[in-house]
Amino acid sequence: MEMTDDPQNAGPGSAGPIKEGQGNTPALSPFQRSAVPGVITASSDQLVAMARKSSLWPLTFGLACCAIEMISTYMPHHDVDRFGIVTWPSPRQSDVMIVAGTVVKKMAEPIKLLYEQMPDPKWVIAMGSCATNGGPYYRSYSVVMGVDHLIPVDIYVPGCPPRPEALMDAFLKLQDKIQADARADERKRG
Amino acid sequence: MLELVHFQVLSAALFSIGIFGVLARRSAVLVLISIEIMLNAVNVNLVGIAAFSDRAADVRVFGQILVVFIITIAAAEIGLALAIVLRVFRNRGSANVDDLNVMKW
Amino acid sequence: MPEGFADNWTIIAIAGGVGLLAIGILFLASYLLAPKRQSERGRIPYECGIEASPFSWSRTNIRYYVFGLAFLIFDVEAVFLFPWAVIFLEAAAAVFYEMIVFLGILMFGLTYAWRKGALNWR
Amino acid sequence: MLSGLKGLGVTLRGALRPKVTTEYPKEHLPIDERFMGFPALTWDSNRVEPYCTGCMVCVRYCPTQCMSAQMKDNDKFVEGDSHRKKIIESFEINLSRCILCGICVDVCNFDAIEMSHEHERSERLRNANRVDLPELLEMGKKYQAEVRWKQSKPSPASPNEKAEIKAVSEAKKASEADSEATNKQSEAPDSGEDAA
Amino acid sequence: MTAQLVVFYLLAAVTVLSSLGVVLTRNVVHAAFMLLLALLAVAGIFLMAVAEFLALAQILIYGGAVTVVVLFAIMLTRSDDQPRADHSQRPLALLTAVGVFALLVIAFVASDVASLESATGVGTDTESGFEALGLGLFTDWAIPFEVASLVLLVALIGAILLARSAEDGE
Amino acid sequence: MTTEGSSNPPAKRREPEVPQAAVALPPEGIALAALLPEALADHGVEVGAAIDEVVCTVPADRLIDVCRLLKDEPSLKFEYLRLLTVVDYVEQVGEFEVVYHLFSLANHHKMVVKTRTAERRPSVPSVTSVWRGADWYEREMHDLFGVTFEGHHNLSPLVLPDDFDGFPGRKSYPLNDYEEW
Amino acid sequence: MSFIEVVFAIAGLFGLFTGLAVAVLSLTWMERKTLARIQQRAGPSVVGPHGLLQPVADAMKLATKEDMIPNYADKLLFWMAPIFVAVPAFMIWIAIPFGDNLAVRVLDLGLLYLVAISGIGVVGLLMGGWASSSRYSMLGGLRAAAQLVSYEIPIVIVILSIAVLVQSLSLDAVIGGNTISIGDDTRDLPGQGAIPFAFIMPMGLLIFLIAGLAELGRTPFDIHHAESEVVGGPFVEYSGAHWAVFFLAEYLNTFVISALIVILFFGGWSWPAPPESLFGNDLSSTATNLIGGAWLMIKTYLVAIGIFWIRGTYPRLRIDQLMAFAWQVLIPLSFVNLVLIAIVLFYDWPLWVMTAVSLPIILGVGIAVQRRRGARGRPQTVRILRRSAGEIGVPMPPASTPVTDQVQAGG
Amino acid sequence: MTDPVATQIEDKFTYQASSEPGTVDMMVNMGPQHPATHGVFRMELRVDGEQIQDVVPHIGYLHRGSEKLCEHELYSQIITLFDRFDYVSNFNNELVIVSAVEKLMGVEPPPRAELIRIIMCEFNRIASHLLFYGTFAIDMGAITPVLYNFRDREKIQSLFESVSGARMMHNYFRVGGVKEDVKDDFTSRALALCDELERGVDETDKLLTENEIFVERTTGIGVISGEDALDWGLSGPVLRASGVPYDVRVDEPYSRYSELDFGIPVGSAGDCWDRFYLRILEARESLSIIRQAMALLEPGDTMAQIRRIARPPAGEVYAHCENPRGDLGVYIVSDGGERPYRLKVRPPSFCNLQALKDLTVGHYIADAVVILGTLDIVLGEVDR
Ligand code: SF4
Ligand code: SF4
Ligand code: SF4
Repeated sequence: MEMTDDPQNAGPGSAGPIKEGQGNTPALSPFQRSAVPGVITASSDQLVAMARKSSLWPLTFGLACCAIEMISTYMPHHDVDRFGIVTWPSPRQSDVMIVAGTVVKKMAEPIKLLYEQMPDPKWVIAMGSCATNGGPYYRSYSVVMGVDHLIPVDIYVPGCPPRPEALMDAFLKLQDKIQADARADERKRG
Repeated sequence: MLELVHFQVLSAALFSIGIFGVLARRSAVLVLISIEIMLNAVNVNLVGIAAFSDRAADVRVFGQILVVFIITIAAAEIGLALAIVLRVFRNRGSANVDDLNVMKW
Repeated sequence: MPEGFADNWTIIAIAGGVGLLAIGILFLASYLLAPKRQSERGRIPYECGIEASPFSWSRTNIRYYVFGLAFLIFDVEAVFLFPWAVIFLEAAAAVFYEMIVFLGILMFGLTYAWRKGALNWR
Repeated sequence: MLSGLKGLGVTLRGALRPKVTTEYPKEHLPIDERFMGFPALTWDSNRVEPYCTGCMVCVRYCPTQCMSAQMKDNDKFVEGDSHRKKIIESFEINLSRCILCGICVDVCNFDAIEMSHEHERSERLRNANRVDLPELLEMGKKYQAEVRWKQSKPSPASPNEKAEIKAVSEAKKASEADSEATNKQSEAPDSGEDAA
Repeated sequence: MTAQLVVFYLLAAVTVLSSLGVVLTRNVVHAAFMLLLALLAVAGIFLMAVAEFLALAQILIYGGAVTVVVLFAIMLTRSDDQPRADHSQRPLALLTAVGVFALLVIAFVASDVASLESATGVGTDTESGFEALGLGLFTDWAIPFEVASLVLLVALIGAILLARSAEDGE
Repeated sequence: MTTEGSSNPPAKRREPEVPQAAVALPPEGIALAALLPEALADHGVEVGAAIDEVVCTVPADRLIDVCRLLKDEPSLKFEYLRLLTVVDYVEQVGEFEVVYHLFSLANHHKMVVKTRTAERRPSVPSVTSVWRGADWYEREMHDLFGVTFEGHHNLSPLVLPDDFDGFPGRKSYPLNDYEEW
Repeated sequence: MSFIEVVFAIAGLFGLFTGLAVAVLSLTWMERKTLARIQQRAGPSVVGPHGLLQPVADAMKLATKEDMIPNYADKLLFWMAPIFVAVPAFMIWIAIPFGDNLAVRVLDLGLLYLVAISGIGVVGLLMGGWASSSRYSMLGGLRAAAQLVSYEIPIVIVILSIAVLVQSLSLDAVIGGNTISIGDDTRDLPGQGAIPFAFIMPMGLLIFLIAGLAELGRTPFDIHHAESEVVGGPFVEYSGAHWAVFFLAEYLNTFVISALIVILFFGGWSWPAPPESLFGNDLSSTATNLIGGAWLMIKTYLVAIGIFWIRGTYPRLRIDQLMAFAWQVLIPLSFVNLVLIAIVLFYDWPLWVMTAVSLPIILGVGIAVQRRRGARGRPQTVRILRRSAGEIGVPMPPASTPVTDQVQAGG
Repeated sequence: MTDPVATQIEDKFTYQASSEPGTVDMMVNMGPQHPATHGVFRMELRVDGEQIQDVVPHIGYLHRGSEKLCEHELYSQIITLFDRFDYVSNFNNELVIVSAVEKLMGVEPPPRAELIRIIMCEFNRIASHLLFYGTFAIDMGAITPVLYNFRDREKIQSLFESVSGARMMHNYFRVGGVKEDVKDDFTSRALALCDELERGVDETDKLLTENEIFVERTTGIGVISGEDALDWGLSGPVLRASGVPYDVRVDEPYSRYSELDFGIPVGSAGDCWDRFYLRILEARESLSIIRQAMALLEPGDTMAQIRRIARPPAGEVYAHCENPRGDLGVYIVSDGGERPYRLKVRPPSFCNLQALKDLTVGHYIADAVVILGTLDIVLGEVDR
């Protein structure tokens, strides 16, 4: 299994300097890439970001124990449908991948593939300590120490498993991030 | 102004395309599709004649009635013919007209 | 050409065109606004996370065909039924019985198919 | 067909019942006081220092090895304000590794670590949930205030207090009239653990 | 050129091109879809001849049913010899086709049928026209109509038998 | 342990002062322990006990016969294979021990069958022909310990990735180092 | 048609398209809210007041989402398939009457038009399924084709029954009634103002409802995009705008089927007639049309909610059961319906005969179906063995008696 | 498609010629990410049209190597790993490991602790079954039951939280007892919850069990005979649905189950409907167990007097309990140290899953999903 060369996660003791700006950001659309930047997109970007963040469709995908709490999050008591979050079974229609559970080496390739099969813009939430850094299986021979070795992660939710509220909190933070990214993009373009 | 000859030429074109398909294609399914095109050429012709004939109205409608029957026959034909093709295919593992020459499946 | 005929069909044609156009506009908007950075790997057909081999044909089951064909037959029958439905009261009584016979024959076909088990998937 | 209609009845009845959803960001499902959120270090408001002595027992028993701690000599002990000879110098827990098992709380002999109610700590960075001593203490203080935390058994007296008690008892011997007041004084440090 | 003619040419072009597509494409499934297109365009041609009912019947039967049946058949007979979809006798076929075309055109142009005028005829556009068709169909053509039902019956039964035996392996 | 000690890993493994778990066979177990030596007389079987289980150790080459007998003999009738596992005693005695936990619903008794195989090229006969349920257990053990089960129809990797190297169940396979936290 | 007229037509049709798109958005919102209600949860509520902007956000997101074409896909067909599904779904609306004489076009052959146009969508699904070059979409496409094709027949036959009843293929006649002359006398055929066809042809309504659900691919007939089996069927590979168009078509069809149920069986805009006492009976035709249109919409939405409700309740059928149901129950039944109504009209029996005959048939078929398919549940093959009764396990110790008492007490 | 290389690959991987001339079967891959595989299970189906000709299950997508990890953990730490095996019924898992260690050490937990354990385990069994009903309904296309069931499950979880402090990974059972006594209001809460759950189960029963479509979809699907089931080593509801009345709670009563009177639902058809309905009845029986246990609950200690760090004597032990999914066992070889020498779990789902091929071949694709649903696997325990 290959690991990405993300400097932050490289090798043991990667408690190195924390780098900003990781995670997923949507690729620029032709408008944004065009010769006269910002003409059309100045505020439409923010609008689009608002639409995107209000309609985060996760991939139906659970790996391990955390998946149960993830399912709980969709269920009546918590009901993330309120935020417009509904799951779709195919990566082609989903925006967010919630890596809920332990990522083992055998599962690494499928996860990577599923991530790549998701159309842009896409985001990743690493739910639970396993997906963040191996959690209770940090010494296991078959566990990937955090899904960020495979795919870029936007939000890490600690906990084992995180309460549904924690996952909802993560969704809200992801929404913030989407909006903030759009704002930052705009500022960059001037 | 639209004239009957328009329909007729179109019909002729469709018919000859159909003939080409029947002769040139090997896949039985494609041959049947081509026959379908030929039947449609006939339909076009019939409809044209019906529309442009100067007979009484209730007679002219016969052309269209004929088309209804042709459509019926075409449907039955393609259904049955495809069933035969399938049957041949199951037995011989091929749907090529060339392979149909031996009639003892 | 009778009254309203051309209009009706022009509108219908325009409706088709408008439908196409509207969808085209959506596609265009998406083409312009949507990001494009799909990797080669990402375009592998979805197969639950397993790398799928190229696939475009499957030899389907013969049952599909049987149902398709039966549909075709009944569709053709419907073509006869439509004119019949609006005239049989006005026309001679024979027309009514003709259709009953016609339907009877086809129902016989359906029953036969049923008996033969062609209407069972298995 | 009839039993299928029964199902429609059940769903209809469901539709007529009140919804059970809690509107999350505004309200929160009630959290039980026993709920084990992330571990936090408690604050001894009496001695104005953490309870933790850095004995490393919890570090050793943590199943995920997500903690690290360092102890140092306690200046306050030298000054006589505290009974703790050693005190924690740095303490770090990687909350995103912690599995909330509560073993650290079980094994700590000093009530120094508690499972707080903290649980919504999503971060954008992988290591942003490595929390250090001050933050752990913050969490602990919050938790202590929330649940009116009580020490399980009273701390022993600090050198100064010992000295005081000694002085007082000597004074008691000298003047037996004021014994009640002195008793109160000596008990005070044991009871008042409530965080400010 | 009237608008009518323009539309006719347009439809005719679609018809001819997609029929050409049917016979020329290598991809059998594409051929089926081209067939669909051609037949829908033929429905349009019917409309030009004021045969509304036929146009709708054409859409009904070819738009839905025949295409589906053909597609099912194609998917059932995936032959591994895609590249060999065409005969070697293509030139011959082309020759025949062109010949037939020429012959037909000459015949049509030469015949006096072509000189008939005015497209005012009765179509099935109105209800009365449609009813005329119905009356004709069920009174004058009653016998063929019943025969048609027999044809359909035979097609159904034949196809079922063939398919059944094919499925049973024998 | 007070009985024959066959189920005990050899003494080499332990410090002598290590306390041993006490044997307390249930009534069915006692009956079974009485029955077994006779029933399996000609298979070179040692019968012992561990806590509440009757344990018998079988030479690997007689395993299939013994298992079949255990399953078919009406007074035994162990039709249910509860667990199949491998214990790595390589460091102690250079052998793997394969352990079968059996249960009989009909007679309501249970027992443990054990067999040994050498460290190098470990292999024991597969019992899939006796209990089909052994199928995945054996594949898993093959994955984790590299023990070959002769006669198993398909020993392809089950739980490990196809390209996994090594036998992680063995004691000699190291855990991941404490890398990062 | 003059140029100006064409321009107006285009503008108007664009308006219609937009209106329908809005209707679709509202329908998705309503579906989510209905399901949420059934499931005792809140449903979309954060984006906009009561989550009303949720569909808008979804639409915007989908439009700005990457639209990818998988490898090995047949690019052209893949690209075109949504159009083949969506355009017919839109074109159907040309013939739908929203009020008295208020349709985009009042077609004489309206019913035939509906049937003919709606048949094309099947090809789009099959096309999408085949072109995606994925096994799931292939399976889904084939399932879709087989299913839609089978359930199209009952729909056609029921529509024919309606045509027989009003002796016309025009949707206006369906609502307003029709007068025909037979030989010397004229005969008034029923319109729906007085009595909706639902009461004349309950069988037809039932068949149409069931077959309509199947045409939509909604639970319990959603096998072709069953998430737990084929993961979305023909749509597996579609993303972004293309997927949105499929989605649009699906809901357009839902809307159309609901509207058709209302128009064919519940009097469309005309029944129940707006209370004249409220408005007086000299309403302008605009006002009548407005009220009629509102009526139609309200009823359509109600039917749609019913469809969502069914979706919230039923599990889905398997393909063989689904096909068997179509061919062995619905199709024969629909022919019975057709012949019955024809006989009733031919012999000039009163229309209630139709109702009177239909109801027992429905009941009989229902019972027969139940009989065959394991009527009221199935024979209970599970029984409970008790240790206290010595049926299982080792015998209970005698000390258990007080516990048994408590069971009785505890219920 | 005309690409020769592609065709070649296609022929190599896609098709497997079946015996009939001219037919080609299609390989359909389900999982590891598939909504119906309940996690990361993967199966390859060879289908002819819709009919399954062959099934190749693939597991290991959640193989976390926990058994190996257990050999390196203290007994108290192992409990946390056991929580994560069958992550739907955590208490039941904890019970297995603690009872194994207790058996090894010869420790008797105090009676109150035992009853608390039983109550917790039975609640957890209900919670697990609720999850089963829901996901099973989803597999069949019914979307509402799962929400109703999770509504009730949430209440169970909140009860758990008030007892153990965690909704899922409790780490509450200890060798020799439980971590701490329940709170004062526990009895009233639990009893009230029982009533609610009863209603919830009834609701599911009404919604699904008698629905024609449901009956039609499940009757006669995935039938396995009792003998085959035993041969495959199935256990739990799957085994009992085939008519084998094997339940560890009565066959080898552990804890204080022998004092409680409860029924064991046993099926006879061995099909999916039986497996489903059996679990409905089982949930009801669990409620009765809980009520009985609540009645028996008397004040007292909840922890035996043993040292905090368990150090069992050398020896080996096999202990097992009836998990919602079947007979969950653990085999521990102790060398007298603080850590087990070898620890091996008998995972019920792992065994149940083996029979998948026998159950599915000849059915339709949709049935495979249903059958897999009734096996009610939890991958955490299948793969460990
Ligand atoms: S973080 Fe904890 S709960 Fe989540 S998957 Fe890992 S072990 Fe399970
Ligand atoms: S928290 Fe407790 S156990 Fe841990 S280092 Fe501090 S005093 Fe020691
Ligand atoms: S709760 Fe458990 S994992 Fe977390 S720090 Fe404490 S001992 Fe470690």
